Amino acid sequence: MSSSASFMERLGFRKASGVGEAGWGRTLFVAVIAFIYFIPVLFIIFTAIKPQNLALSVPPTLSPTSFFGLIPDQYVFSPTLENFGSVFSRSMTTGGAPEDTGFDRYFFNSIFISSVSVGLALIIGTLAAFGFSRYPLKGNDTYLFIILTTRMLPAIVVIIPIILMFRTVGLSGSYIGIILLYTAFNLAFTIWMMKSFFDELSLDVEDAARIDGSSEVKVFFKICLPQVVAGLAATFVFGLILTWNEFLFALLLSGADTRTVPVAMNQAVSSGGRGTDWTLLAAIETLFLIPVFLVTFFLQNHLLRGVTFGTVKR
Amino acid sequence: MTASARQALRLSGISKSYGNVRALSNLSFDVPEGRFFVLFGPSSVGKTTALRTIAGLVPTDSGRLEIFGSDMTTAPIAGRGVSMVFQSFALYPHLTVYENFAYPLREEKVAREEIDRRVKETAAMLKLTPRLERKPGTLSGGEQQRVALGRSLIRRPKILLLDEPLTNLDAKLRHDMRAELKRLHRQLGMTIVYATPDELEALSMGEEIAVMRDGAVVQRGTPDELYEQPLDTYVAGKIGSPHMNMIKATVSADMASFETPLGKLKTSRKVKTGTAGEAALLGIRPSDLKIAAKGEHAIASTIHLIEPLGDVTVVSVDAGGETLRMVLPEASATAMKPGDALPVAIDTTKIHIFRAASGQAMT
Amino acid sequence: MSSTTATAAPPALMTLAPDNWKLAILVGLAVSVIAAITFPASVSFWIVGAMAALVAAAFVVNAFRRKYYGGLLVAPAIAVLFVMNIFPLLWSLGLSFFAYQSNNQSIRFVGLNNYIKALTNDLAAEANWNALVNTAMFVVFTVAAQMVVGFLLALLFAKQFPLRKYLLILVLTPMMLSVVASGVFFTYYYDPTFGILSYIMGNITGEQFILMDNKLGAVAGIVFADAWMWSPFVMLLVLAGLVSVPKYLYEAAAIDRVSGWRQFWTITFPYIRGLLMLALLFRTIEAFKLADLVILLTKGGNDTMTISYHLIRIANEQNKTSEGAAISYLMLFMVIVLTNLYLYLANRRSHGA
Amino acid sequence: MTVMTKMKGFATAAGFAATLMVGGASIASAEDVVLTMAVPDWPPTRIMKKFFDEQYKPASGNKVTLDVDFIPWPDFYTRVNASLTSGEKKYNFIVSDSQWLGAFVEGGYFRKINDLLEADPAFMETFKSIHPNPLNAYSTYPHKSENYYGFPQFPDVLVNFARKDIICHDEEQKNFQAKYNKKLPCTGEELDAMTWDDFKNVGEFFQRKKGDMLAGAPAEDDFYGIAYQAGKGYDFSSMQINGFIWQMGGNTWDETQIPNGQAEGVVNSPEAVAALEKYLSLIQYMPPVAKTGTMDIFKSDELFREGKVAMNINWIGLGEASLDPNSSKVSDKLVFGQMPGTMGADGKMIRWSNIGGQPFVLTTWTTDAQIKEAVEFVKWWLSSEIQHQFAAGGGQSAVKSVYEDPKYVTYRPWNRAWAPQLDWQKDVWHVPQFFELLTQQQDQFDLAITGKQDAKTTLDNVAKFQQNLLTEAGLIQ
Amino acid sequence: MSTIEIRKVTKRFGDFTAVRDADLSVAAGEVVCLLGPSGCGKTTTLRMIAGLERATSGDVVIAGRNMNELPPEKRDIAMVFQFYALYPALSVGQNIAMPLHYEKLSKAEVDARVIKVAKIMHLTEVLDRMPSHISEGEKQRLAVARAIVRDPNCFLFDEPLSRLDVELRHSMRGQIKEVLTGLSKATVIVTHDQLEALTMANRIAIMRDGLIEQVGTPHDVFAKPANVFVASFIGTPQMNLVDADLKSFDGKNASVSLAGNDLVIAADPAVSRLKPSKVTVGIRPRAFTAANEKAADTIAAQAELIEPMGAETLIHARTAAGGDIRVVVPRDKRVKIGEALHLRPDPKQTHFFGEDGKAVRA
Repeated sequence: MSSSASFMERLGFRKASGVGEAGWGRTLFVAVIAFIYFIPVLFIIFTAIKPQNLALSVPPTLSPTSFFGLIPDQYVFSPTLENFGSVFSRSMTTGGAPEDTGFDRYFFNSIFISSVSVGLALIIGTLAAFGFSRYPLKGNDTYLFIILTTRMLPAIVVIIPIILMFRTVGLSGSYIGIILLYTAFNLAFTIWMMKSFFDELSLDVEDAARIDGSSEVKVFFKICLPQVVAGLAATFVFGLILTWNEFLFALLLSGADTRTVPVAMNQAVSSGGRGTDWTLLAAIETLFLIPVFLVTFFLQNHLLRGVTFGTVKR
Repeated sequence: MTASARQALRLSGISKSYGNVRALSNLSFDVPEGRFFVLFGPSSVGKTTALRTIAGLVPTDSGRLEIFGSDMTTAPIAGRGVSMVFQSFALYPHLTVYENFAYPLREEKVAREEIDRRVKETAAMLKLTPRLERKPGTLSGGEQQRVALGRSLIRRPKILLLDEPLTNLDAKLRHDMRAELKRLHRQLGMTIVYATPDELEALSMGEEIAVMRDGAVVQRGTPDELYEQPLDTYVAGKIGSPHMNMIKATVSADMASFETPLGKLKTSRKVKTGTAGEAALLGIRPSDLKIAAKGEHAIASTIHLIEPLGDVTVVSVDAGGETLRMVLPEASATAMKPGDALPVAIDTTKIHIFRAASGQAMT
Repeated sequence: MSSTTATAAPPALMTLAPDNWKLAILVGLAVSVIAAITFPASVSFWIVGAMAALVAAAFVVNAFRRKYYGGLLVAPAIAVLFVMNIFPLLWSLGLSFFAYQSNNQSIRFVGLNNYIKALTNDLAAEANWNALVNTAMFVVFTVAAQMVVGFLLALLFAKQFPLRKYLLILVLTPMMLSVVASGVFFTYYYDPTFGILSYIMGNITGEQFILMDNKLGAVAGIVFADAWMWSPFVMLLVLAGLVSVPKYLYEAAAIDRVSGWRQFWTITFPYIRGLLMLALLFRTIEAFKLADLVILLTKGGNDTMTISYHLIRIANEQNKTSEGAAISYLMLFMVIVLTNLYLYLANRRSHGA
Repeated sequence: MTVMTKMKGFATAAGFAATLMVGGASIASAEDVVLTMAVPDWPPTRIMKKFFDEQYKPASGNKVTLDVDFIPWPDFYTRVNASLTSGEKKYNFIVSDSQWLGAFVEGGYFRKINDLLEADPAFMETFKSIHPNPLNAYSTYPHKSENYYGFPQFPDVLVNFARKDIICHDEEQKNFQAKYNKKLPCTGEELDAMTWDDFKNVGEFFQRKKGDMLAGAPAEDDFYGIAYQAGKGYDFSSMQINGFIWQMGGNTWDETQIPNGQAEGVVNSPEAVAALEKYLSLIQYMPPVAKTGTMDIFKSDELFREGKVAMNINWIGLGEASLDPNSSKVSDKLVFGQMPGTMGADGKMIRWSNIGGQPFVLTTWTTDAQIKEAVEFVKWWLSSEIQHQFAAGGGQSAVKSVYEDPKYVTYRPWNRAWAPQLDWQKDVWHVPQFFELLTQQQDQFDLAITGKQDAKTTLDNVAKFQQNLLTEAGLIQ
Repeated sequence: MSTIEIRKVTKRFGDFTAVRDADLSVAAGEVVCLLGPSGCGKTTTLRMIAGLERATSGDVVIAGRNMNELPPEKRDIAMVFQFYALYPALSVGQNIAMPLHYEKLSKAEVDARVIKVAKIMHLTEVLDRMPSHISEGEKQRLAVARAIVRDPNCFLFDEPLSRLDVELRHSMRGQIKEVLTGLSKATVIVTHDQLEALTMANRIAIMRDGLIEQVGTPHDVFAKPANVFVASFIGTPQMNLVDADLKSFDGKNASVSLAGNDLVIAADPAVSRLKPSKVTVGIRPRAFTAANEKAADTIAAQAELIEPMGAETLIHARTAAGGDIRVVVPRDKRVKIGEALHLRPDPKQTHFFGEDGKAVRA
């Protein structure tokens, strides 16, 4: 395999196999704990389907159903889907007609910016990771470490020059600017993750492809990449979660047209004359959670396999 | 094996170092077209590097590589007409068996129907037809090995390189595959360069064997030549199982008899290059030791260890302070016990004589 | 790693060839200097950029012709990182030696004054130091809480059991929430009048419960929210380590009659140590940057000001750009020292017995 | 997939991406004038946008579009500051908090409007008919000079929100009378007449535990008499404390006195210390969240709307939500009065308060064509008709003819307290150092509010800091 | 008395029966090999003895105690795992010491035991290295060392040599055998390599598909295979197993039609039980002598493939019926490809198997 002990290896990663089995007893036990852990999220979701005037009721209303009388009536509210409608269209003035809130655009922006930038970071980072893995330089780890340090500073520090730079170049408020920024933001992590995946692959398989007549480009795309799908998925999920919820860059560098949901979400927080609109905020968050939840759920198998495979040395 | 065959492969003076480690040291050999050629030697002797050099996976430091007469020393991998089976099989783990087979053909832009035909034909030949849609990870070791073989054969390479292809199989399969490979070679007639550390594989399959040591060939020849005329103790020790018994000896004045701990041994030939009193090593193959028949000149010995190997039993005996291994048929060893006395006879016509100092054969 | 073909000789210095990067650098430098002198910044910026692109292109062509695939593969990433990270970092490093306020575009060289002010000015230095101490406290508490909770959660999920997949995603969800939303909801959970926490505590003790009215409570509230959100991250990594422990090691330990405690330290822990360290590294870096939850929950009140929020106020609200840059470079210096120390320790431990 | 189809796919994707990226930046032509406006997202700005879309017909015949960027309040300043300092030159109009004037005028972002006013006497007349207190606060830099920069967008003052179902309840009236020998205020006029001591009495009187009798029924939850802002964020305590200081004879650093005005000795004068002590002494009667330093204007409003408080001092701008039964449990039980005052030695009430609300300003890169249309728009906006409509829709007007119109008090229940309050408005600093002054002061006030230090130390710290900073900046000699 | 005894042990995983009614006893000082192809249940059997799997039914008795309900740590056994199961975070010395912690010995005692065992297994030089930094052979020896540092009831080895290369395997076979002889404990070794089993075991239990097919000494299983499977599994090259028609048997000579030849061959009297029927005739490759011409007791075949094996040569010969017969001849006997051979099987080494595959023997 690779000749020099990698950074990961020095951290002590080793080979994987075997998971124990447990029965329904464990399921029950874990379910209780997972549920407790999930309660704050569940509360947000329930708030999203609460009537607005119950959002701050004391005692708090906890459930949309009494579960066959299990929960006392005072804690039960009758669910409504109105709040979700309000996310996209509601009256913005006293007694005014409902108007478009622009949230469809913000959702599109979030999805577009996150997926493009995470995808771009994945492409660029994967190439770089392959480069670092297969064409080792002296002091490889040092380069990786420098790449890592770019993540260490509070965002606000790089933001000052980036704002100045964007202003000079005219990228303020454009998709290109924010996407490039997020790409860079995700790059360090991507390179780190993907390099450890490539380090794991058998070099013989690549050589076999070369002997079978593949060019270097084909070896990469047809042989190496398909083998690290789990890693790509895991990296994508991590990157997505971080980018999806990123707030500060989005606030400072996106314009009205490129605004993402986390920024626009503040509409519901002290929305002028209305204080915090709890049900609206909950509805936005619930909707906003769905895409990343689904992506994570469907890539979950890859996620765990990816994390294991990628960071554990043979 | 025609004498006039073209040279499929010629390596002249190839050297290769990885940092301070010298993998190949002035390696030269040639392989006639159609030959089953074995590179034999223990691990890390440079076999794999030699194969990878031929394939073009490893650039050489110096030397020249010719394939069918043209200089391929720095040619790209793709055009060499060489394919290779790796020790690890190196199957494409993300592709089905079918796609593994089809891969080299797709790279050659073979038409779809032709690919299909050849994949099926190859699968049938290797008895893999029911496995075509499976991923390599779900196959047994033997099946994986056959897939690796099939993938190398399917594009009908002029030269096939096999890097310890049987090492990862279990014992029984290894035996069966030897004959299979030999049949395939005869059937397809391509040039094969086969690297192995297993002398049984080398002897049984190789039409010609090059014994390697420290990145260079120390002796090459047919299995018989190597078995019968090892050039030095290294080759003598590697070829033949169990290993040749080596007995310290001194050359006598008649140049044909030797003083040994077992007594004076007279060989059937005279050594021409030695001097009287020179220290020598006498190599006696375990199979050339027999239980002495009545009346035959025998060496008294005591049984030290009995290793039944099924058909045969290896019996180690102590004689004159030396331990000698001998191979006996299973039936004749069943009654033996360690500690028993055993009269041993040596077939003196088959004694190999080496210089103790250099290990070179004495002629 | 095959490059058996002979590489072409590099072109002579004055040859006009697309792979002559030496010439490209010369030309680029000359043109850039001239442009910087003759044109206004907004124009010369683009000219300098074009020159940089020219040099980069020459490097790429050179790499391609001579098959330096490694360089080619890494180039885009380096380019993006350079433009978006390293260049801004250098820029702000430069700024830290000037007196510059972004809302008032006057600029004046002041040397190390910003650093001196950050370290010695009796008002500024005290605030910085205070924020730094608080940040250190949050780093210790949040990371410790995340590690412990994440570790325990991972232990729960280490074995395969029915419905594991579905329960796991429940635990992962907090990480997916937007900090804005979850932070705001935590203000609700902690609210003494409306919040659930005070409701429950009030019912238990019969007395009014106000979590956030003292430093301990405020810190606990922030640490809890942060740990709740990010423990799943630690869990995921630890879990990956746990499932990677070969089962046969535990079997061997059973045969060798090794006690549970010793099993953990000699088998389990070494396997997850690497991932634990990785989690620790990433979470420490993030904890150093803690600002959003503080802003949402306390606005820095009850002595919970962190260095990151402090920087936001200085550099953004007060537009004291260069002063903020100086403070952040002091901080970066510390983070790098700490990380190196950490890496050194991590390596030493994995190499030693 | 062949190479060609791949290439096509890529080209399509790239084209799509490029369209998206370029889209959004549209360029105004001669006929089409686009005025881009950065505003906080709340009803007063939403109403303005609505009126514009529905009613505005430019006299020039050009097609004028008002492109409004509604930015959520919590991030409004951060976002506007980033836009301005990044030089993206995106907005023509910005709804700015009055205190930001100094920072952005000095930076060259806000356009002086004297020339526009002088070019149009009718416009000047309207402008001058704005009440001088809001005019000075919203438009002048340096403060109270003749340099004008902004137009009032939404003028705001603090008023007293009260629950008449509680305070007018017979039982409570009787008990209050018995306890304090004073009538518990019930009507708007009675509220107007309250002093801070009366306010304190209400706070003390109405502090009830869950289950205690409240207005004839057992309280469902803990109940409190009074609330006002005491939060660490933004200006969420200064705006209240300044009122106390001014009312009780103290002062803040006075920027109109530059360069002779001092901070030391003024900011921490004994009067100011006493005022702060007064302010702090009332906090114990407020809902417990006040002790955490997070009782901002939204929290006290929320508590009031949820029926946890009898009286709340808050901005009129937040009033609409109290009237909306969807967001308010007390929408039908409201009565409003002026903010409590301090009884002067002469027996007259002193009511100084810190003005709220926002002006909108023009940015310096706005083109002549845009300015022409912008002026037309502002004239339309300040026209009596639109100001009336705005007030009727939930806004406020500082234009004299409008707020003096008898109709005006009918628009909203708090409008009765509006005009008299205007006379008592002052503003904090407009200097570029505003944010430094504010954050340090808020930090110090927070320490006092959460009980970490006393009023004297607090104001001493504030004064020392201000003295240092302003001296360094050359504003104090 | 046997140290290890398993009685009617069955293991089922869901519908799949891994081990069926296995009976085996191992006496103190005896080495028994469980031999069989992969997936035959041999490892499962071993793991049931160790307590790593629970038997579905049946009894596991070790040192006279029924161990069915006891976990591995209570069974006092030592085991060498196929992948060695070295503790990667511990040095070689610490690995060896690991099983001793339970015994609460003093540090000096532990060190003494570790050094003693390290000497036996030639590990003294590498005691301070980490397992990842020692050679494959050293790893294997370390695994054994860790097992023999204790004084357990018995030793269990799971494929101990499968990861070593040819040469190492040869030498380790001898070493392990020597060490085991010195220990005199009941030992069970699982292997798929018959050579390992034949050289190391006192007795061999051959398993297939969860069933123990035959238990016997190396000589027994080689010379008297109980059935076709055992016959084919033991011996290299593999025994020729040729389908034949048993035409008649006169109590001494059997007349069979075999691979296109009619053959008269001396057979075990028990063959009479078979009557005329389909049989399988098993002949070891070394049991042929070459005749010069066709005879009543020769099989005609044509040399098809020749594999020199050093001292001997393996010939794959094709019979008239198209079957393949393996013949081993001494190297001096030169055979050319295509040469016609007349092979005379040695009746003493010819086995008859009935239609059920069972050997027919008196």
